[in-house]
Amino acid sequence: MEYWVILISAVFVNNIVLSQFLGICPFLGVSGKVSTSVGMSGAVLFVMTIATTVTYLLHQYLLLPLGLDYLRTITFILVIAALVQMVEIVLKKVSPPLYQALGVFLPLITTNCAVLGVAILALGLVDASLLKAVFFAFSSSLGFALALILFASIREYLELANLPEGMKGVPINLLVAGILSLAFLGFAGLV
Amino acid sequence: MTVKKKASSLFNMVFALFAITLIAGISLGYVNELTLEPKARARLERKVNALKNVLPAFTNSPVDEAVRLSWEGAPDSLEFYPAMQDSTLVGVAVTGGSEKGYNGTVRLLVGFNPDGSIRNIAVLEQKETPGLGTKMKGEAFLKQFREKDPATFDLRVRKDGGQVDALAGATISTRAFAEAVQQAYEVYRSQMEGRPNQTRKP
Amino acid sequence: MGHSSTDQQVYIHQGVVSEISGTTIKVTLDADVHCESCRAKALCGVAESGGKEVEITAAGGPYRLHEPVEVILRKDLGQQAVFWAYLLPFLLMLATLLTTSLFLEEWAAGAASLFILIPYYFLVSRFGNYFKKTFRISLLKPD
Amino acid sequence: MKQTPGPKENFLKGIIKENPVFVMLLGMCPTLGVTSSAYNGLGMGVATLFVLLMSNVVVSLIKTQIPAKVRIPAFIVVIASFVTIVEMVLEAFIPFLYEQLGIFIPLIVVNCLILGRAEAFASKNNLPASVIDALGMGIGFTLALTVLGATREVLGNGSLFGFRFVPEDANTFILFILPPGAFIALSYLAIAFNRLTRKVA
Amino acid sequence: MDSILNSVILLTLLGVVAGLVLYVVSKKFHVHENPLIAQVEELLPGANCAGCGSPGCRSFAEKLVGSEDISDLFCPVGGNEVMKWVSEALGKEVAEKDPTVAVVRCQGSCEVRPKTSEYQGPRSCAISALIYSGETDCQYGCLGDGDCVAACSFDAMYMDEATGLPVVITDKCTSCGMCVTACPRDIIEMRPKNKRDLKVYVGCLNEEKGGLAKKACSVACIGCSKCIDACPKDAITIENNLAYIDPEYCTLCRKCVPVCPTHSIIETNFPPRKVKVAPAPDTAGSVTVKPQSDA
Amino acid sequence: MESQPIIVSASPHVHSDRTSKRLMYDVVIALIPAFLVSVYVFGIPALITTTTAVVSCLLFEYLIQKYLMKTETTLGDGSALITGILLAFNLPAGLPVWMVIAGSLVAIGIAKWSFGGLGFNVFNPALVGRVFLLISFPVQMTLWPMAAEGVGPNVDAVAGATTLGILKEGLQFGETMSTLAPRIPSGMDMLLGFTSGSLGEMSALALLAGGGYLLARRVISWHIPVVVLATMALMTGIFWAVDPEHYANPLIHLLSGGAILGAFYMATDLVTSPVTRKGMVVFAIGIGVLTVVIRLFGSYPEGISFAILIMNAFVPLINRYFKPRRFGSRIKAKIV
Amino acid sequence: MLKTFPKGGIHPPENKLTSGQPIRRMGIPKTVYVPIAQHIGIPAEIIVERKDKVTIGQVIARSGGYVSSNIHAPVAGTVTKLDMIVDTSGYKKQCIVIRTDEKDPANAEVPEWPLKSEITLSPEEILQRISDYGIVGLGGATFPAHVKLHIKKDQHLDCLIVNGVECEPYLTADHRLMLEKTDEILVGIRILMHALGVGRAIIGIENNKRDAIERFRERCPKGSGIQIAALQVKYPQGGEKQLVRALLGREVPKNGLPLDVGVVVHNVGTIFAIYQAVQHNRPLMERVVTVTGKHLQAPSNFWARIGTPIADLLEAVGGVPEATRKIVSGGPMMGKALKSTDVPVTKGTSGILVIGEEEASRGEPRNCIRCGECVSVCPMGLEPHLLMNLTEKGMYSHASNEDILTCIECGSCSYVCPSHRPLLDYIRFGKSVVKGLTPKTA
Ligand SMILES: Cc1cc2nc3c(=O)[nH]c(=O)nc-3n(C[C@H](O)[C@H](O)[C@H](O)COP(=O)(O)O)c2cc1C
Ligand SMILES: Cc1cc2nc3c(=O)[nH]c(=O)nc-3n(C[C@H](O)[C@H](O)[C@H](O)COP(=O)(O)O)c2cc1C
Ligand SMILES: Cc1cc2nc3c(=O)[nH]c(=O)nc-3n(C[C@H](O)[C@H](O)[C@H](O)COP(=O)(O)O)c2cc1C
Ligand SMILES: Cc1cc2nc3c(=O)[nH]c(=O)nc-3n(C[C@H](O)[C@H](O)[C@H](O)CO)c2cc1C
Ligand code: SF4
Ligand code: SF4
Ligand code: SF4
Ligand code: SF4
Ligand code: FES
Repeated sequence: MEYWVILISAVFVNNIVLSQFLGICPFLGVSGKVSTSVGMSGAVLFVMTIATTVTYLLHQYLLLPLGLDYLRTITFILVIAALVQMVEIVLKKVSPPLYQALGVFLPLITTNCAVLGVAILALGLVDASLLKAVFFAFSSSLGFALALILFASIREYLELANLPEGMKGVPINLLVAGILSLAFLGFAGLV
Repeated sequence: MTVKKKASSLFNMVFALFAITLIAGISLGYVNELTLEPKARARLERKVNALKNVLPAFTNSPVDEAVRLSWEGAPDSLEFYPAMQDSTLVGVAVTGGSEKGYNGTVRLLVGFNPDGSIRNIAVLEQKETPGLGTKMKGEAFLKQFREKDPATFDLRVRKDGGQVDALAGATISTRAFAEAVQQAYEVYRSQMEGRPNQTRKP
Repeated sequence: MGHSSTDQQVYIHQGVVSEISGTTIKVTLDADVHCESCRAKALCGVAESGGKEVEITAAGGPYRLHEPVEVILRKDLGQQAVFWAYLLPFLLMLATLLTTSLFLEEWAAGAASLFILIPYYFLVSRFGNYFKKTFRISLLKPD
Repeated sequence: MKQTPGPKENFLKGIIKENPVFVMLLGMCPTLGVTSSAYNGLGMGVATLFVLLMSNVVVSLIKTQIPAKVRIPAFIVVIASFVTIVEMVLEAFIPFLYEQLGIFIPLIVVNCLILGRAEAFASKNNLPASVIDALGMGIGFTLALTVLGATREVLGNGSLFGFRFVPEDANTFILFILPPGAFIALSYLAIAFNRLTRKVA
Repeated sequence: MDSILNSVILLTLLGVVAGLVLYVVSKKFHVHENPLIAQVEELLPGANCAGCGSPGCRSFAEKLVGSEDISDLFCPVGGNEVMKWVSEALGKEVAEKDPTVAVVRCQGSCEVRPKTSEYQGPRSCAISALIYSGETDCQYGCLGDGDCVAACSFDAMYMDEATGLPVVITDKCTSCGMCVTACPRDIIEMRPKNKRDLKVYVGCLNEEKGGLAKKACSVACIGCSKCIDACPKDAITIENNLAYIDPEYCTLCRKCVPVCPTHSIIETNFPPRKVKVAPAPDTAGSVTVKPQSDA
Repeated sequence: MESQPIIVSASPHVHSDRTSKRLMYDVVIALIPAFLVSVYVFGIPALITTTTAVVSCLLFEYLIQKYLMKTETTLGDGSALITGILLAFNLPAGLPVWMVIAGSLVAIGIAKWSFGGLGFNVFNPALVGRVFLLISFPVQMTLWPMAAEGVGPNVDAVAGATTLGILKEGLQFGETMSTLAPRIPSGMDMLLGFTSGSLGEMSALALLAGGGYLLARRVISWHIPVVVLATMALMTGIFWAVDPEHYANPLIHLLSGGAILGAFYMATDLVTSPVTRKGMVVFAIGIGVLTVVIRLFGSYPEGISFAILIMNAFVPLINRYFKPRRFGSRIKAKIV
Repeated sequence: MLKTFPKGGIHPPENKLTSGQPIRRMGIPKTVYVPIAQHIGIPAEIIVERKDKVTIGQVIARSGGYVSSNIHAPVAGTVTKLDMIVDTSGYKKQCIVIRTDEKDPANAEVPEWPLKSEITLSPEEILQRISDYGIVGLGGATFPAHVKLHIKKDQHLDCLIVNGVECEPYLTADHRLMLEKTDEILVGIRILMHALGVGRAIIGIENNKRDAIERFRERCPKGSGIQIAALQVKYPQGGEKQLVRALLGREVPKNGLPLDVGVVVHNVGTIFAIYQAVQHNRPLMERVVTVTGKHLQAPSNFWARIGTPIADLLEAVGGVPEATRKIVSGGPMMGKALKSTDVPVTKGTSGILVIGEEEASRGEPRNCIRCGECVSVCPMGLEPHLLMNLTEKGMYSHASNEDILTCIECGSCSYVCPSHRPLLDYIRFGKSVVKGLTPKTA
């Protein structure tokens, strides 16, 4: 698979949120402000990349040779959980002011199923390599960012709408996601 | 509501985790041992089922005797599965593919009778539009290929001058399908040329 | 809720004073306002470290323990922090991976790209003063 | 002021008042991702129910032995183990479902529902209560997924649990078995559920 | 067997490493969440009405826990009962407040107060008050666009379509005071709510001299001071041609009510009088109301 | 003066005579020529489809307002009428009636009223309805009917596939523009409407006439339609210049499919397009680029519906970043 | 191409019915009602009592602070009452009621004062005179002129702009004044230039008043530093920020004043009042008022004493017609609708507009269709539809971020909105909340 195919596919055609259904919780839950979602996208970009790098190596050079690929799920989740915490510790250690600024700005960097999902999906790429896996993680987080930022802006906008009582909150968010996903079907066949 | 917990000393923590992972490791390893065989069987079955679908009854293990070959114009390797009944070749299953489906790849497994006519076709992979292109899996469509010899049956859509009846509204998928069959047929021909007598030593 | 300032250029977060020692006070930040409405907040996030804290050298008025306060940060600083904390290391990793994979084995290249973060964070810690000056957070008592 | 709920309430709350899908919105990814048919929804629901039940049992049994600070990683290990077991069993014995659910089986690990119940309930309650809680929540989850799957399958494919009740060449709303249909169907089902439960209450 | 061993080794290794990492995390990220806050929040009614002055129940809980002296903090919705719980939970003194209820101090229905102009624009008291004194000639009375009703989050008010005035449903009113803030005319007052919800108050705010006031509205207080004379407890004062009954001194004897020449004094929920003096218009203050969707 | 009290209201006390209702009916008027052409070309089926869409849209609007929203009904404002007409214009003439009704339900119920009705919807209702149908019923939605007997000089060209369909299919299977040329209708036919396609997109000329009317009445500004078409022309022009054998020329692209219908009537929907001129230009460039990308490289022969829907989603962002410049925000005091 | 401001603006029908009507003098009213809050800022303090005899031009209420202004008796007579009376704000306010002494010769109609073009006072004396004689801006805002003319040391001023734009439909008071008092205004400008020490003045006049432009061009002495600029007809060109932008290309910063770009803007009426005060010792006691409306028998321009009941003016044009549905003090775009005709003329009353049924009723508001018309006409570059929405939803801090406070309340947005949204009503309310003047609930 070529790199541009991976990119177009992960961002538009098979957007991880809108068509793969990964990371729906933060998508629906934390995307109320555009500036926050931009920041959050940056964080997800890093977390996904580093997580995919580590898990890919772990899988390729430890699990597979040892015949332990059935431990994929449990090892991945442990590694990702610990990794995210490590990043936080390191940040806090090396630069408290930076860490604090992030704390004010970004409510949370969730390790959600998107990170685990992307790590697992990256293993299944056609003629996978580390570089491709990382590039896939990068593209996926771009897709996540696109969906998140679009969605945040629409939600800000809908705050001013006279939504019907029952539609408020989750239903309208799901509906917007649905129509967005419908529109993204137009990208079918680009890759 | 308050439950007495162990204190969070370093030792306690590490020990608790050690114990839990130990148990987890043992049990997972054990379950893996238990399911190793069924898993392999299930994987094999999926292939064999497809093969059974397109081939007559056989006694050998076509999967083990499969030939993989690379083919011009095919991105992945193609597979060639001979089916034998008591060392008589009773049929051959060949994979064939086309990139020209409505949404990309269409991959088929085509079963040939020893005389070169098509016995049956199974769809291995396709991403066509549900309700349109996906109808290629339907009996109504597949029926037209049975017992047709590609040597005489023009594997092109009628619109393009061939003999294949296109799916309604899915000419493109049909073309890709036909192309895949054609490819499988060519692989079949090329492989069979190397086997002049249609039998094989046991 | 989130905003109460008239200046769009700042980011405001609610929190509670959780520790006071001399002139530095610690504020535990409330979960994001949007999480607030989410019923699953308590259950969310596998590796969430719970409440976040910021430490502020306080100016202006005595603060009491558990007092609700507003923490204020300039918005562009937030984006800047994301850049230093996540984007730059990401780019660094990517660059290292790309260059080293030209002449190293895959696993080595991967490891290199991970290890590059060590000197990076070391550098960041060296520049502590710069960050300290840049990322100034202020406190406000909501009335 | 507040009385402790009995086992019946405990069980029912998972199905109605705190339905993990329609009310709590937990585990949205599998909810949306696998429900293109009632069968898949049911399968995913049962798999989740199993993991939830088992991990609630284990967590409630070992709760006193776990220091507070390694609670989460310990729970993760427990949950991930059961997920792996489910994964292996499905692959071995129900390969069709295994293929359909795909990546969402390992993702059961991060389904907030499971960790949430372990953390919020099982780690504080005794075994029977935890079992009931898990059953309630799990069944609530399963029901919701099945209903969503059924809705999508009926609208999108004109069938229910694979039984097609419209003629072969009838037109159905294919959209509902595609990704957008998942969002849209869940959106309106959530409204319907909330209306219904409010009316009942 | 090999596989089991491998898996055990790998997993335990990972487990221990993760355990160590998380141990360090827990050391570094110790959270000082005071459990009291959550506990107090549980006690509060959770209406998030802001009647206490804090934006929501949670921040009120934080305030309660954080402040040393909480005697001037009060949750009007929960009332004394909740404050008592809070007091028990925190071991701090709380103030006890007599329950109050909102009353509408204007009786200027369409019949008694003729419209002299027609307002066109958004139906909001605050907005029309920015433009002029209102559709009638009384610039003190109710504007009738229902900002108070909109502000009430307990459905305790509605607009009476016949009179064009808001009505408080006393049983539902939690005394949160949002309507008082919403009204640009200060029409609404919080008055004590006794057991049977008996009230006596002046239903007018018109500060103009008698004649002018009366011209604008036939039930306006004209400041004639007859009620002062009738009141045995000196509970009534007149300022700017307007009488006010101080609830602290008023004993609800109702002597002032019949003497008012314009019927501007309102009594509610009293048993019928033996001698029927011209009945006060049963507009505002009545509690027997037909439930009605608000305007 | 005695009889009626004097009116008091805030300034201003005068009002321009443009009303939103009139804007809407101007759009309806502008669509009449195209409608007449389609009735001429397709006959009764066009009439049935359009009537069904309009009636069902109005009906759903009425029912939803009356029974679900429980508000006053505002059928007269013309917006549901336009949605109905434009939905029909995006469907093949003679689509089964129940599908048309389903599309109307999606347009009015899901895309419009779930968001709170006129003015609050983020996505173009008619297009949501159309795309919903396209995805759900691809066969019927791409079954282009033949023209009525004896219509036009070139009956052959009216049968079967659309121009874009012919292009997509042909080029994908190794044909070139020169071998395809005989099957592509002439520019004149496309202008007049003797090709095949959705009900309302037939005649470029009729659509342009209506568009001109809208521009003249200042219902729409030129920014969106002109920039959409210019972007499309530029992009297809580049590809065509590089490889004329594998890419159709810009004229074919502009005159075929829904380019003009989309650019003039759907991308300009006031509710779902940006408010500032700058924003409109960005929005329109986005539509042009996406349309061409989908047409040339995607699965679908025509991409403008998707392009508009995707750009609809960008409108809040565009409105946020392309605000009018505040007076006095950039101080350029030049005191002598 | 004539000069104008670049962004936004509208062109409502001009309806200048009275531009050919010379300014009439109507008799001295029998009673005048002089409110003490006639200007922006602190109301003046009453210094007379009931039964006091007052002479014409006597100070009857003294400036109540720095941003305030003296108020003079517009007639000679007796104070009969200190009363509350409804003024243009729609509320009752303090006012001084004076019964005219018909016998007092001072009350006789003012003779035409001969032009006095020689400037004898020093700048300080001029400014003192302006302050003492109760001069406030007559362009609408009634901002005390001495405050505006007080230039601090560190402020640089290089141009006086005279606002003869009169962009409001219907109104012709400034137009007539410019035609009839051309020379006086030119002297007034010179007085101000002298007082402020600036060498340059520009009179901005919209091109629909060709005659006034010609007249000024004829009379304006060469080399006086006074320029006459014809402007394209566009509302709200009379707004000072727009006018400064149109004439000088300078943009007054967001929360700034014209002075920040070296300019002071005054209305022609103010200039004439200054001329009268400085050259003829006449405090501000009367002003030009256009009484107009399509249903009126004889729409006219008047010299009206401050305190004259509007009813008197309406009487003078043939009474209030049957069809009247709305009476506006000021022009149709920015004027205030009155509840009754008992309201007196004040320093800020530039016109009385009587509107019939066809224009008086507002259309039923409908949902915003985001057509962006309001955005494109807003001369301040605001997004009125957004501001209204934010106010409606109570998101005041957001509205403040969207610069709600910079709205000049010109009403262009409400004028054009095809959905009849009461945009300005909400924006005005939002502004008052943001400024902290109104409780935060709508
Ligand atoms: C939403 C949609 C989905 C489509 N899916 C397919 C498909 O799966 N397979 C296919 O061959 N063509 C598909 N098409 C292409 C058209 O149906 C195309 O016109 C058709 O292939 C050629 O028409 P015919 O088969 O009737 O000759 C699709 C078109 C649309 C609009
Ligand atoms: C508090 C305040 C101070 C002002 N100070 C000055 C000033 O120093 N110089 C000046 O030229 N105008 C000053 N102004 C007047 C304004 O520039 C402006 O002329 C007045 O508000 C009326 O303008 P408008 O009629 O365009 O609304 C001031 C206004 C206010 C409200
Ligand atoms: C929308 C708007 C329109 C205005 N139109 C005029 C006008 O036509 N003529 C005028 O003299 N002042 C007009 N003004 C007032 C001017 O902004 C400014 O206050 C005045 O010219 C200052 O002069 P003054 O202090 O002498 O009144 C307008 C103000 C606004 C906000
Ligand atoms: C210029 C113009 C274009 C319009 N285009 C559409 C359209 O493409 N689709 C639609 O459903 N409604 C359209 N409408 C009608 C109306 O704006 C639409 O129903 C709203 O989006 C519903 O909130 C249009 C209206 C105008 C004035
Ligand atoms: S009536 Fe007033 S005080 Fe009572 S609950 Fe409603 S808003 Fe609160
Ligand atoms: S009481 Fe006050 S807020 Fe309520 S309707 Fe009357 S004026 Fe409005
Ligand atoms: S009233 Fe305010 S918002 Fe409206 S156009 Fe004028 S300046 Fe802009
Ligand atoms: S002019 Fe009216 S309809 Fe148009 S955007 Fe502004 S408020 Fe909305
Ligand atoms: S289930 Fe929560 S993010 Fe996927």
